[in-house]
Amino acid sequence: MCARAEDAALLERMEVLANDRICEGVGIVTLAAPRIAASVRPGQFVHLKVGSGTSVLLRRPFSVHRASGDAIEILYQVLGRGTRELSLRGAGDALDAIGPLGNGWTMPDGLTHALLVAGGLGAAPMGMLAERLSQRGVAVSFAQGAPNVSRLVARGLFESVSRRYECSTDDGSEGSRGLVTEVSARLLEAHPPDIVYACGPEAMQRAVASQALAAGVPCQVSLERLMACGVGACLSCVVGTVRGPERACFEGPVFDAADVLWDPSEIPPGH
Amino acid sequence: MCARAEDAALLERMEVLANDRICEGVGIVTLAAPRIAASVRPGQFVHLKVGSGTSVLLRRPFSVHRASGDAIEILYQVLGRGTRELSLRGAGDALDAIGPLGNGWTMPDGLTHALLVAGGLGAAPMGMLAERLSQRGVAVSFAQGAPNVSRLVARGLFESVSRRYECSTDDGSEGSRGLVTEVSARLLEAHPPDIVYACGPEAMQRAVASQALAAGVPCQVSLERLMACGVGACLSCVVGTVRGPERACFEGPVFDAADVLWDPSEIPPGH
Amino acid sequence: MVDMSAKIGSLILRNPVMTASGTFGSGREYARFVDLEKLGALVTKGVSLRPWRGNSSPRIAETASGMLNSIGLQNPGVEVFCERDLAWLADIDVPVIVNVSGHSVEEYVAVIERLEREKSVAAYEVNISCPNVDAGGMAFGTECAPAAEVTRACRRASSRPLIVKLSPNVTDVAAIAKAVESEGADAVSLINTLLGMSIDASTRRPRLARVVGGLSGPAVKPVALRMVWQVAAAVRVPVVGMGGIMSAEDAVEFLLAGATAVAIGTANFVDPASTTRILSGLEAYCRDNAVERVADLTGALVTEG
Amino acid sequence: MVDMSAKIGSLILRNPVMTASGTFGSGREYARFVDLEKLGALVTKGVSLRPWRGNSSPRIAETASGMLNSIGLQNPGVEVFCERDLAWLADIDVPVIVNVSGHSVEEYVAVIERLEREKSVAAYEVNISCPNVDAGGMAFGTECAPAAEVTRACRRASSRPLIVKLSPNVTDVAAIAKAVESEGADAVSLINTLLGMSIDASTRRPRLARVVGGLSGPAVKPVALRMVWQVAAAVRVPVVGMGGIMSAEDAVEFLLAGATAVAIGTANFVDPASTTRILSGLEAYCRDNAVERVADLTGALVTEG
Ligand SMILES: Cc1cc2nc3c(=O)[nH]c(=O)nc-3n(C[C@H](O)[C@H](O)[C@H](O)COP(=O)(O)OP(=O)(O)OC[C@H]3O[C@@H](n4cnc5c(N)ncnc54)[C@H](O)[C@@H]3O)c2cc1C
Ligand SMILES: Cc1cc2nc3c(=O)[nH]c(=O)nc-3n(C[C@H](O)[C@H](O)[C@H](O)COP(=O)(O)OP(=O)(O)OC[C@H]3O[C@@H](n4cnc5c(N)ncnc54)[C@H](O)[C@@H]3O)c2cc1C
Ligand SMILES: Cc1cc2nc3c(=O)[nH]c(=O)nc-3n(C[C@H](O)[C@H](O)[C@H](O)COP(=O)(O)O)c2cc1C
Ligand SMILES: Cc1cc2nc3c(=O)[nH]c(=O)nc-3n(C[C@H](O)[C@H](O)[C@H](O)COP(=O)(O)O)c2cc1C
Ligand code: FES
Ligand code: FES
Repeated sequence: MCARAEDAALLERMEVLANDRICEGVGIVTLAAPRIAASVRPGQFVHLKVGSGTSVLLRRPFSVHRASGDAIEILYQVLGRGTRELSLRGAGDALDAIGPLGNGWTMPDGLTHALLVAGGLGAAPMGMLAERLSQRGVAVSFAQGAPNVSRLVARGLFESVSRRYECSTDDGSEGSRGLVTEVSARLLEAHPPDIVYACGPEAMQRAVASQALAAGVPCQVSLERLMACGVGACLSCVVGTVRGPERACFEGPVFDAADVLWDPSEIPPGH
Repeated sequence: MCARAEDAALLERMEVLANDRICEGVGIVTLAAPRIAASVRPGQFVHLKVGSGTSVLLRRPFSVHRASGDAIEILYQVLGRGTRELSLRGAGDALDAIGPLGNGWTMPDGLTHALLVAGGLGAAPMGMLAERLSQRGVAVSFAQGAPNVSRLVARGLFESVSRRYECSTDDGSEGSRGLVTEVSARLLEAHPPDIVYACGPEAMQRAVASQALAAGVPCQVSLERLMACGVGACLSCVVGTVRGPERACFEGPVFDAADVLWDPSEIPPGH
Repeated sequence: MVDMSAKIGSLILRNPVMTASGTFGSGREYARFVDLEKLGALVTKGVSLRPWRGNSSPRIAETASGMLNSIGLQNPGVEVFCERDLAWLADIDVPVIVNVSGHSVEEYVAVIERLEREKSVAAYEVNISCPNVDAGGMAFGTECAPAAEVTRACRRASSRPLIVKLSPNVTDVAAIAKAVESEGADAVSLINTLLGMSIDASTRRPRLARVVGGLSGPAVKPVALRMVWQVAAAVRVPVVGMGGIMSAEDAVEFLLAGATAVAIGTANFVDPASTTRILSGLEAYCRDNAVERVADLTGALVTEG
Repeated sequence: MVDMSAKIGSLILRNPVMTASGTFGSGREYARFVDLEKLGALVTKGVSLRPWRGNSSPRIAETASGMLNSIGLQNPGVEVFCERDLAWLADIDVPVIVNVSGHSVEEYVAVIERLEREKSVAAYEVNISCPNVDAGGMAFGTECAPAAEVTRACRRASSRPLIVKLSPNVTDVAAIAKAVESEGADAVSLINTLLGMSIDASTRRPRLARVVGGLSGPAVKPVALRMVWQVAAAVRVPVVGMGGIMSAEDAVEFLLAGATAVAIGTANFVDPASTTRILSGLEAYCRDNAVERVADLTGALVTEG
C-alpha cells in the first residue's frame, strides 16, 4: 500500500567496477548500475553518498557521463572533501546512489546540426549527449575548453563522435589560446547549428547562451547548484527562471537558456 | 630550542602489519613500532587515532598487549565506533599513535609468586606482564574469567607462561561456572602470592583488591577511564586516590589498590 | 505488538516519527522512497500568506557533521499551497501538520485563517524560530513576550492542535516554552536550527550568500537533546524533539530526554528513507527491550544512582 | 617575512595562535609535542581561589565531530597553581595568560589579587562562561549586568590586560560583549562550550555523570564563527576566536570573521602538535596569499559583490 509511489525505487548500492585517474585531479569511476544504465537520459545525474560516517554528511551530485551495458561512468574532478573521498574508492567498494535524477538535455525532433560547448568539467554531462546525437545522425560540432591540453577530458570520445571538434586552452598548449567562448562564437557564425548545448562555469554558459540567443539559435544549459536532497524537497538548488524559481535537481539541471534569469535580482517570488 | 622537551617524540604513524580476528568481536592488531616495542613497560598504553575525518573525533587508548622485536600487539574488543574502525584497518594501512603512555605495572624486587586476575578484555594489559614476570623467574598464578570459552582471550599465552592457570566462564563452557573473583579468592587462599595484579571490569577489580588487601597482599589495578588527551592535560580521566584525584593516563592507569578511593564521594578536592 | 501511538494534544498519531519542516517538501518528492502513510505525521515546509522568494544562492554549506541552510522560507504562499500541496496530500492517509510562517502576528493569523477552511489539516506548527528571514522568523522566538503574543493570536484563530516551534538561539529555552504553553500551545517542538556561518578561506567570502544560516544535522544533536530535556522538565505539554536524528537510537535518546514525538530533518537528505527506517528501528528497540508502549520511553532517562 | 604579531590590548604576541583554556594544562604535558616558546600565548586551565574537585566521572562523551566535557574546573587552587605551574612556566619564554574562575565576584577578584604578585603573568582571561559549575561559571556570562559587574571588579583589581571569555549559550552575545567592553575589558574571547547532553539509549542513562556538559570541536565551528563575526562587528576591542579550530584554514576563517587571535582547544587532543602545525600553516597561507601582516586578515571577510 505504498501511497503515490511515482517511480520505481531510486535508491541502491552500487559496486565500483573501476576508478581510474585520467589526469591530474580528474578521474572516471565506473559503477555497476544496470537499472540506471538502462533508463538514464543524457544530462541526468546520480546523487552519491561518497563518505562513510557523518563528517562528509551530504551526498554529491554527479552527471552520468556515459552509460553502456550494465555500467555507468562518472567523470569527476577532485575539488574538495567529497570528491577526494570518491577518488579513494576502488573496485569492489560499494557506493550508495540515488538516480537517475533531474531532467536532462532535450533533443528536439528534426535536429540536423548541434553545437556542444564544454568548459572544464562541463564535459561530464556531454558524453552521453554527444553519443546519442551522433547515433541519431545529428551532426555534432564540439567546442571544448580547458586550462591545458591534459585537462581536455574525454576529448577522444568527443572527437570520435563529432563532425567538427575545436578546442582552446588557457595556456595555448592545444588549440587556440584563450576562452572556449571564442571558439563557440566562431563556430556559431561559421557553421550555424539548430541548437546549442552548453555546460561549464556559469559565466561561460551565460556567455554562450547570449551568443546563441543573439544568433537566434535555441540553447540549453546545465546549471550547477549546491544540492542537499537532490530530489526536489529542500529548495537548496534554485535557479531563477521566467516562471519563478525552479529546482536544479528537479526541473533542471538542464534549462532552456531563454528561460534563465542569470541575475538573482530579476527573480520573481513564488514557485 | 625546544623548551622543556621532557621526552623523545611520542607521536608517530605506524604501519599495520596484521589485523586478525581471534573470536567473535575480538581481534589483535600488530603494528610496526620499533621505538615503542623497545621502550614500553607492561601496563602502558598507546593512544590511537582510529578513524579518519572528524566523525570519530577522539583518539582511543589501548594497552600494549605484547611487544616483540619491532612490533607491538594490541588486543581489542569491538564495542563501539572507534573499535569498529580499528577492526576495519588492514595490513599496509597506517595508524597515528602516541605512546607509550602512562605508568604500567610495578614489579617490586624480590617477587617470587604473583597472582594475575583478568576479567574479559582485562587480559589485554596482562600479556607483557605475565611474560616479563615469568622471564624474571617469578611464579605466575593466573585467574582468567570470560563469558564463555571462546572469549578466554590470549589463554594460550597465559597458560604457557603461568605455573598455575585457572579460569571461569559465565556459562560454564570452560573452567568453573561463575565469576573470576571466586577463582581468585580460591587461589589467594590456596597459594598465597606476594602480589596481586588485576584488570577487568571495575567492580571485579574492586572485589579482587579487597580480597587481596584483606589477605594482607599488595594489589595493583589498571583502571579504565574515558580519555580525551591521553597525556595528562585535560583531566577527563581522573581516579580518586588518597592523594587526591589522579589522572589514569598519567599517574595511572595502574594504581596501588590501597590508594584507590572506589567511591567518588570519598575523593578530596585538589590535585 | 508494541503500542507505537503518540498523543500531541488532541491529536493521536499512529507513531511518534514525523518529518521536520522544510526538509521533506510536502511529501510528494519523498513518496518515491517511503510510504507516506506509515509516518506519524507529515510536517510541511513553512507556508506564508504571500509567496516568498527566499534567499540568494548559495543557500547551503556543508560543515563538520552538519549543514547550514539559508533557504529563507521560499514558498508559493498559502493559496497555492492549499491548491497544490494540500490537494495532493488529500488522498494520502497521514496527519498533515502545516508549518506556519509570518513577518507579523497578523500574517501568522491570516495564514491560519486560510488553512482553517481546509479539512485535511491536522495541526499547525507555528515557526517562531527561523533564522533565515529578516523580519519575523527568529525575532518572535528569542524573547518571551513576542513568542507569547504570536501564540495567543494563533490560539484564538484555531481550535486545532497548535505546536509552537522554538529557537535554540536563546539563553533560556525553557522560559520561552513556558510562555507559549501559558498562552495555550498544545505542544512545543524543538530545536529549529542554530545560527551559524561558514567562510571559504581561499576566496575570503562567506559560503552562504546570506552570510549566516541555520545549522542542522548530527553536529547539533547534543544541544538539541539538552534543550528537549530542559523544556520537558519545564512544561506539561508534549514536546516534539528534533535536531540531528539519523538513527533509531538517536530517536530513543530524544524520547528518553522527554520528547513525545520526534522529527527527522537533515537525515532525509542523506538517506531518503530515513523516516521509515527510523520508525522500524524504534519499533525493534521497543520489542527488544520489552517496552510495551513507546510512550513509556518519554522522559524515562535514568539520572540517579 | 610575514609579520605574524598580534596585539591584545597592551600585549604584543609574537603570533596569534594561543591555546584554549583547559585543553592544554599549563603546557607541561604538551612540551613533549610542541615547542612552547613558539606559541603566541599559553592560556592556562581555569584557576580558582581554593581547590575545586571537579565533577564525577564520566566527564567526557564523544559526539558527532565533537565532544562534551564536564570537567568542572578541577584545579588545585591559585596558591598551588602559582607554586607549581607558574614556577615551572617561569623559565619558558611564552606569554602566560591565566584563566580565572570564581563562584562569586569576590572570588574572581581574590584570584587576581594573588596572581598580581606573580611576575610571569602576562594577562588574565576571566571565564564567565563555564557551563560545568553550579554557582558562578556560566551564570555570570549569560546576562549583561553580572557580566559587567565581574568585569568591573576584575578591572579594578589589575592593570594587566583583561580578556573576558564569553558564553555562546545566550540570545545576544554582542550585547554581552559590549557590556564587558564598556567596563574596561581589553579583549573578549569566544566561544566557550555550548551546553549539550548525550544519552546512552541502551542503558537509558546520560553519558556524563553530571548529565549536561560543554560541547566543543569541529561541530561547533559554524556557531563560533557566527558569534565572532557578530561580536567583532559590535565592539572595538580585539576578539580572540575559538571553537572547533583544527587546521590553519579554520584559523584563517576566524581571523576573516574578525578575530585578532585564535585559540586551539579540542584539536590538541586529536593531534598534540596542533598549535604549531596550525601556526606554520597560517604563516604559509599568508606567504602564499601575499598577506604581509597576519593582522591584515582580521575582519577581511568580503561580503559584497
Ligand atoms: C547536477 C550536477 C551535476 C554534477 N556533475 C558533476 C560531474 O559529473 N563531475 C564532477 O566532478 N562534478 C560534478 N558536479 C559538481 C560536484 O557535485 C561538485 O564538484 C562536488 O559537489 C564538489 O564536492 P566536494 O565535496 O569535492 O567539494 P566541497 O568540499 O563540497 O567543496 C569544494 C569546493 O568546491 C566548490 N563546489 C562544491 N560544489 C560545487 C558545485 N556543485 N559547483 C561548483 N563548485 C562547487 C565549493 O564551493 C568549494 O569551494 C555536479 C554538480 C551538479 C549540481
Ligand atoms: C588505559 C586504557 C587501556 C585500554 N586498553 C584496551 C585494550 O587493550 N583493548 C581494548 O579493547 N580496549 C581497551 N581500552 C578501552 C578502549 O579504549 C575502549 O574500549 C574503547 O575506547 C571503546 O571505544 P569505541 O569507540 O569502540 O566505543 P565508543 O563508541 O566510544 O563506546 C562504546 C561503548 O563502550 C563504552 N566505553 C567506551 N570507552 C570505554 C572505556 N574506556 N571503558 C569502558 N567502556 C567504554 C562506551 O561508554 C559505550 O557504551 C582501554 C582503555 C583505557 C583507558
Ligand atoms: C533545508 C532546511 C529547511 C528548513 N526549513 C524549515 C521551515 O521551513 N520551517 C521550520 O520550522 N523549520 C525548518 N527547518 C528546520 C528543521 O525543521 C529542523 O528544525 C532542523 O533542521 C533540525 O533538525 P535536523 O537536524 O534533523 O535537520 C529547515 C531545515 C533545513 C535543513
Ligand atoms: C576538556 C575541556 C576543558 C575546558 N576547560 C576550560 C576552562 O577551564 N576554562 C575555560 O575558560 N574554558 C575551558 N574550556 C573551553 C575551551 O577553552 C574552548 O573555549 C572550547 O573548548 C571551544 O574551543 P575548541 O572547540 O577548540 O575546543 C574547556 C574545554 C574542554 C574541551
Ligand atoms: S537539492 Fe533539494 S530541492 Fe534541489
Ligand atoms: S585523558 Fe586527558 S588528563 Fe587523562
